[in-house]
Amino acid sequence: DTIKIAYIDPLSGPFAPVGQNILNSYQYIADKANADKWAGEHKFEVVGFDNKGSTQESLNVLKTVIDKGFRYITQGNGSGVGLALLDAVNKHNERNPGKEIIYLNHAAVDPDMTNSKCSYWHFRFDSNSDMKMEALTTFMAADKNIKKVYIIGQNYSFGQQVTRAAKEYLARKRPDIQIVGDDLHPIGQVKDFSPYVAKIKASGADTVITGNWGADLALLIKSAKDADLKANFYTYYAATTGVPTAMGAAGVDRVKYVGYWNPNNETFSGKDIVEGFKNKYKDDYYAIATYSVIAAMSQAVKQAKSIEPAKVAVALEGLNFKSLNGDDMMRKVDHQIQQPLYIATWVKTNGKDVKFDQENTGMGWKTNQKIDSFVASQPSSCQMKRPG
Amino acid sequence: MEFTLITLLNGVSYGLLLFMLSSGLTLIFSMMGVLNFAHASFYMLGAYFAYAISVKIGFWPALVLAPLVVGFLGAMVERYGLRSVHKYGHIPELLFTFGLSYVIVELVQLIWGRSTVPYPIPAALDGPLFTLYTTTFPMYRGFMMLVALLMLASIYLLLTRTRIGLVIQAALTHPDTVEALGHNVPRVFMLVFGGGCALAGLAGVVGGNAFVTEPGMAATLGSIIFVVVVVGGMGSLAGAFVASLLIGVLQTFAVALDYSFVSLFSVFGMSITASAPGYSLLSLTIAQVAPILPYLLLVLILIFRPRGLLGTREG
Amino acid sequence: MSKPLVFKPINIARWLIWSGFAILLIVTPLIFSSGGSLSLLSQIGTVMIFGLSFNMLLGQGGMLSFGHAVYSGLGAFFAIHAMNLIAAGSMVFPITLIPLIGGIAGMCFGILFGYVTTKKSGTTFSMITLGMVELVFACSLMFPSFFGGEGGISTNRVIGQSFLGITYGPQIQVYYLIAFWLFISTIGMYAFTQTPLGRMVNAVRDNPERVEFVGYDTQWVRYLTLILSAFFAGIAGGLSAINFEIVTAENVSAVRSGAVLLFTFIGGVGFFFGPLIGAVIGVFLTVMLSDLTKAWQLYLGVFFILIVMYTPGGIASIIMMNLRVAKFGMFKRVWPAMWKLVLAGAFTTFGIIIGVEMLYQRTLEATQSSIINLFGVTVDTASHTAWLVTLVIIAVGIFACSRLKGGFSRHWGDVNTEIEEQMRRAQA
Amino acid sequence: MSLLTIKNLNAFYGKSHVLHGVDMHVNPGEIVSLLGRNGVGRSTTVKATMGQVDATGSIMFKGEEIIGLKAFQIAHRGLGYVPENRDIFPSLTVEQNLMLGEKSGRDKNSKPRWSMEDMYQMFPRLRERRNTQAGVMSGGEQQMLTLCRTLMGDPDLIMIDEPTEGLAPKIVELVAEYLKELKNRGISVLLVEQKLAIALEISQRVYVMGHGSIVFEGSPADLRANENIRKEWLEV
Amino acid sequence: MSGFSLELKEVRKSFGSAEIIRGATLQVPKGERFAIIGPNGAGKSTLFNLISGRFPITSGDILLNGESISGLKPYEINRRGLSRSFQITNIFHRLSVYENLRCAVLWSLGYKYSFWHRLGGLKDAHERAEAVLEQIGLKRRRNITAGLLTYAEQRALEIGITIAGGADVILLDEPTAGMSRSESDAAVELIRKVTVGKTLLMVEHDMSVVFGLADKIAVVVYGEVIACDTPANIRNNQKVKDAYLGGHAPAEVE
Ligand SMILES: Nc1ncnc2c1ncn2[C@@H]1O[C@H](COP(=O)(O)OP(=O)(O)OP(=O)(O)O)[C@@H](O)[C@H]1O
Ligand SMILES: Nc1ncnc2c1ncn2[C@@H]1O[C@H](COP(=O)(O)OP(=O)(O)OP(=O)(O)O)[C@@H](O)[C@H]1O
Ligand SMILES: CC(C)C[C@H](N)C(=O)O
Ligand SMILES: [Mg+2]
Ligand SMILES: [Mg+2]
Repeated sequence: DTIKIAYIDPLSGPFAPVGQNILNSYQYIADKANADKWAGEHKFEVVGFDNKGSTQESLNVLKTVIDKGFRYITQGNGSGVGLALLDAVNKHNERNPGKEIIYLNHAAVDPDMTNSKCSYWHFRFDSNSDMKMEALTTFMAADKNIKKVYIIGQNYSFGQQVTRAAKEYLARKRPDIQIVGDDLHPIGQVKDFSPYVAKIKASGADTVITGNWGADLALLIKSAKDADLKANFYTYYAATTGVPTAMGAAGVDRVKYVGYWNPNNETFSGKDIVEGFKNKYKDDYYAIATYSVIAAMSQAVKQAKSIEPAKVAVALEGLNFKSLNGDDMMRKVDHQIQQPLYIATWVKTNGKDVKFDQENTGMGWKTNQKIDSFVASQPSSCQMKRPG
Repeated sequence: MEFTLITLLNGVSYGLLLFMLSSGLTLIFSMMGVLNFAHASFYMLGAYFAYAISVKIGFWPALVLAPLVVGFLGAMVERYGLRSVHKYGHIPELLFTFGLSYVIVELVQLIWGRSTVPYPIPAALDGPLFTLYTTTFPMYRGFMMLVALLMLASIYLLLTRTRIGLVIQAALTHPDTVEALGHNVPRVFMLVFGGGCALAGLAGVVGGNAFVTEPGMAATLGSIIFVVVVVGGMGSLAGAFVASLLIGVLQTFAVALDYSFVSLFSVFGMSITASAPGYSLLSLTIAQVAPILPYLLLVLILIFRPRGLLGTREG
Repeated sequence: MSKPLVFKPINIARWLIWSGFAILLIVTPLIFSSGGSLSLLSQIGTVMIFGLSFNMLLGQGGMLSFGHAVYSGLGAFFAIHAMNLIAAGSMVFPITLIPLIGGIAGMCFGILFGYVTTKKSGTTFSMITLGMVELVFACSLMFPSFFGGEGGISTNRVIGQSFLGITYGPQIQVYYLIAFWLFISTIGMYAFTQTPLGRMVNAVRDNPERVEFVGYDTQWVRYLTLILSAFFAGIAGGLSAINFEIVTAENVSAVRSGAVLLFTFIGGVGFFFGPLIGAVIGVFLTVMLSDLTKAWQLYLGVFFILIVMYTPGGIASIIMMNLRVAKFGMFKRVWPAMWKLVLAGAFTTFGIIIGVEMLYQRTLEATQSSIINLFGVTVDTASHTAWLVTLVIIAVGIFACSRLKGGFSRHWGDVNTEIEEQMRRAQA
Repeated sequence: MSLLTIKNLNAFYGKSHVLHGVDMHVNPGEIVSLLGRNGVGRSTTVKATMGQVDATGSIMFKGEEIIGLKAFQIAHRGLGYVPENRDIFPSLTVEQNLMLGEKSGRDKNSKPRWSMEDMYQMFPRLRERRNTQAGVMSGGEQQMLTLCRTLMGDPDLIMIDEPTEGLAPKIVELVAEYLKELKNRGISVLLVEQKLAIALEISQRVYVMGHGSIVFEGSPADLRANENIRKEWLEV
Repeated sequence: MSGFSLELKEVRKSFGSAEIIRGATLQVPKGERFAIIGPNGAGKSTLFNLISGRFPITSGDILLNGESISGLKPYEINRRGLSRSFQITNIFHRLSVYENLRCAVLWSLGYKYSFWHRLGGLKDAHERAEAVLEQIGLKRRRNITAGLLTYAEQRALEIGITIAGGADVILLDEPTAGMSRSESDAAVELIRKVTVGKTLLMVEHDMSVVFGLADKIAVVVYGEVIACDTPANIRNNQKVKDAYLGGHAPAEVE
């Protein structure tokens, strides 16, 4: 049978580049899975639906795809949308027993989704922002040069979570570090970050932590370069589409990211996918959550011997599977993936440990540290209502 | 001190970019009465053309060619689109440009894709212009300011030294009569619209690499330039200039100020706790309300001075 | 002889139209009964109310508002907070009447904001409304407890006891709730056009200065109209809160305000029922089309531009023109030329759509594959023949159109001249 | 040879046929009046000549066919037009209005017959209000302004539509004087007038129009003598 | 209380630095028909604008039925029983002729801003509008959009809107401008008919209309009322002749 997954993310508007890249990634992996029979005789089909970046539109799309017979949806670009979908999926499943759908979350990382708002029908294949912050601060704690930190983020659920976690965790791990300022700016609207940079500079910060992504990150880093801000950037999303190009040489040695993968990892695992993807789409493969989703789903349907969501959900809970970053596990209590995390720095490619460049800039990510699953693991407050 | 000066400079240079955009809009709006909703789209076209040209033959030719191409496109839009809508009045004209903005974004994505294009600052202008205390002021920002000022001067000369402005204003209300007096009104309209678009294109050439050239760049700047035009006074170029600087500086400073009513009260020795009524309102910092300031200014201006800062006529 | 307007206690035609409307509302979901079309219909219903209320301002009062979503959006927020209060047990109120809460909230904000905006008219009015909507929208991020920040406020409409089996869980029940309110609101807004205030706002649209000299304060006329319009907008907002079970800041955005402007204009501002047509087309274009094709924005933009350029009266005016021709029994005369032109037009559109889809496949999806499935035919966008065929189709279509256009417009012109002549004679 | 010759002119507003074959001509240096009741199509004739109304037929000006040309092209050939509803440009000042009367791209060397100064001499009132916005001027002042504005374009034939409407009797006389003065300076005048007395006093020939075509042509004296025509086409 | 319907006391009005009305004083007794004549730009229309509240006065006072109306808004003045027409036609061009008139009567019949009455059910408004329609001779054009009327018909409608509300002080600004002889004769008849028992103030350049209608003529020159007298006296007033009438006799040559 065909497992039809509806990909509900922005395919038009300002966030389309990221949305399109991840859709391509999904389809590339699905093709691969189908060719290599990951799920036995079952096939995957990932169909893109444009939610125009809007919460309300996502709910419309959800209704449409349900109507079209999709039983699996996946979404990730924007925790705001994610929370709304989560809610809608819950309601749908409650009102339509026997016709349940599953929400495969590939990137919406607001911790609430696996804590206070956790749901049986939601599985997150990205580490949540607290986990990433845990990893990041662990890495930072070792760096004695860090004295003054400035936090800047987009003003929405994810950005707010990053700010909160950064303050909390740094206070715990390095009470001597001073938080010299924090800012939340409107998402996707700021064109000129120089005032923020001036502020950061005036604060005397040597380190900046930011959850910004897309143009918001690119512009921030560019402004920092223009004003000759000599601070290091610890980011979440410097590897996503568009940022490397905008960042260029300006970010070398100064920008780091925390994420679930780096193409320049110790064994270059996923090498063939990166190359094959680049050949096919002239673009970089970085969203390995797509790989994790398809791999986990393949294993789950085989285990469940059915593609029926109600059964697959049971199989997915607590599932151990292999992804490009190693051995991963879908934790049963909150449906939050447990996986290793990477911290990497933006440097010139050198053909040795930094083979793959990004967006043809001649620069790529050098792995600083791989952090094991358990380090970043977080307790969950989830009280999951399971059907039946 | 360093902070204040740098922020002021940043504000002024941002304001001048706004002016480059709004001057074209003002020109079109005041002369033809058309609220060109697609204006920011022409700005985007300017950036993309500049990118395409600079990849082939370099930045300096692009600086000249891209605005010309955009201006030509604008003139064509006027000739084959707006002109036939003109007779129905201003609302359909406005809506026409509104629809156009949709189409332009799509076409841009069709040609250049949905992601950011690498449109770099030319090497000759890359680098610091001067250093103020410890902060460097980029040369390119200086260049932007220079272009904006040159533009202001040349528009001013064009409008005061020629009769074109009069013809257009008159043609706004009585096109037939102006034509009967021997003026080729349609051509003048076409030139004005093309010219206005070319100005937006020029802003795109210098703004596109200062910031980012991507399909969303039009949408983000779209509404702020309307604020500028209205606050300055519809049809007043000087007004647009003042308003651009005002809004540029206002926005730049606002994001930098973390003061709220709570901090104000604490100056007077009163401390307000989170449990106080209206705390969420009182604790909003100026930086947090920064996004609404331009619009607040717009609404206040329209209520108390509907003509705008330097405008001469209402509506 | 002119026939003087006499007061007929029962106007048969009007009764027929209203009952027809009611029956249509009842029957439609029985025909389009799938879940997707039901939610589409529900959405259309709310947009219809919203559009009609917007047209109270634009069509009847000449007030071009860029910020009408403020009223529907704030109405929606109040409605959803009310629902959450009900769910929490701190309030008792039937869900059926929730739209009323939205309406009243919309009206209150109409009273508040309208006082400022309606002080001015014309472009100044438009600009203040633009500023107002941006202001409210920007505020939405500053007051997350009310607006719910980026993610909005969500609710569950299935609350309280079920009444006669109505829980509003199933979409069909929500549809009928919307249909009910649509019917009531339409009657209400139509009735408004037939009241002294409704007529005076027409007068204000035409010539505000003169209105002042027949005893009316134009500002009050505009203000009161805006308040009423905001009330209906709020009802639409309340309904959308029930329908989507979520309200986000987008509901109070300029984008939403712009959308209702587009839809209403496409439908036709000059006619009371224009927004109804506009809602159907608008929802179809933005919701359905984006599922079918990547190029939906291009189609939307181009379609809209064509409407603005060639039929600024909107779809309603096309319908009315044809009806008039039919009424005078001259449809037969235009029909032969018309169907040919329509056919040629459809053919050209067909060609252009193929071209556009192929182009999109080639540039944006090039990495996927060059194969595309169009109208059930597989086309390879990399092959020259495919492009050649497409271009030939377009060229033939355009050629045919330009050949047929002359004949059609001649017939059309003749017929309309004759009709006007007949009407003039009837007058004289 | 006549300066302006109109043959078989048919004109339309959209689809409504207003002029049904108008034939008339104006000779150099002559004042010709076009009379008729309200709504017979006198203004339409003038507008059609100026290219502002769709028309068929033939209009020869200085021996050249001008039908189908654009209004500004016609104006450049030396035809001036003063519209009946005083289309002054309300937001511009009086002086700017006059400036717009001058044609763009006119030959710099040839000296125009009229200067702004002449205009101010003719109507001192305009000088007094030269920097006022034209839109707030009194009805009569606006009428003076439109006339002067067209003269600034230095036409060889000027078509004036109801120049005396709303003017005080004294000014009406003045206008009549100036029309004669125009003629003395070699400019031909086609006058559309409601006030019969004036028209008959200053013009050399008159046309009477009825239902979209010319029903009478002759000298003022002929018209005075022809009671039937006057009864049927001019009075009620 | 004075017996005057309308009284101007030393009214002045400046636009910027230009003083247009320089101390105009005028008293119009109840029920009389006044004509105002004067050269172009003398300030006649401006005077109307001041009286009807379109512009605020700079100094002086205007009394309507003995009460000061200076500083009031046009609609407030209208509600006190003063109605005016415009020199440049000012009608509701997208409404039908009938609707134009109905709009004009609504306030005076007390419907105000009602949105709870059904227009179709307002018998009195209907009858008033129909009556005025009859008076101004546009019955046959009842359902035509006003913008499509001919110029003369629009002028008639302009008068119709002015009188429809039943105001007892009526200001007409060049009601016959642009009309032919016969039409203006008809207009004079109409005005005479509808202003019976009312106070009329009218600006006109057409001397036959002025002398045919007016009980008294006020002459305005340079923003001042230089004379106000019966037609016969005005005709022979040298000052008026110099300033306004010129060589021509008041009645047209025809
Ligand atoms: N824009 C228009 N659209 C349709 N019909 C028009 C238009 N302008 C004029 N008409 C009609 O054309 C006819 C002739 O109008 P025209 O203005 O030429 O008359 P006229 O002789 O100048 O009369 P008047 O004394 O009113 O100026 C009239 O019946 C009028 O109603
Ligand atoms: N708003 C204004 N601003 C400046 N000047 C004005 C304004 N309104 C009128 N005027 C001036 O006041 C003078 C009187 O104008 P008004 O319209 O009252 O004249 P009038 O007596 O009605 O003349 P006519 O008989 O020509 O209509 C004119 O010179 C005019 O330019
Ligand atoms: C795609 C990601 C950048 C989205 C972001 N992590 C969020 O949760 O909102
Ligand atoms: Mg005429
Ligand atoms: Mg006047």
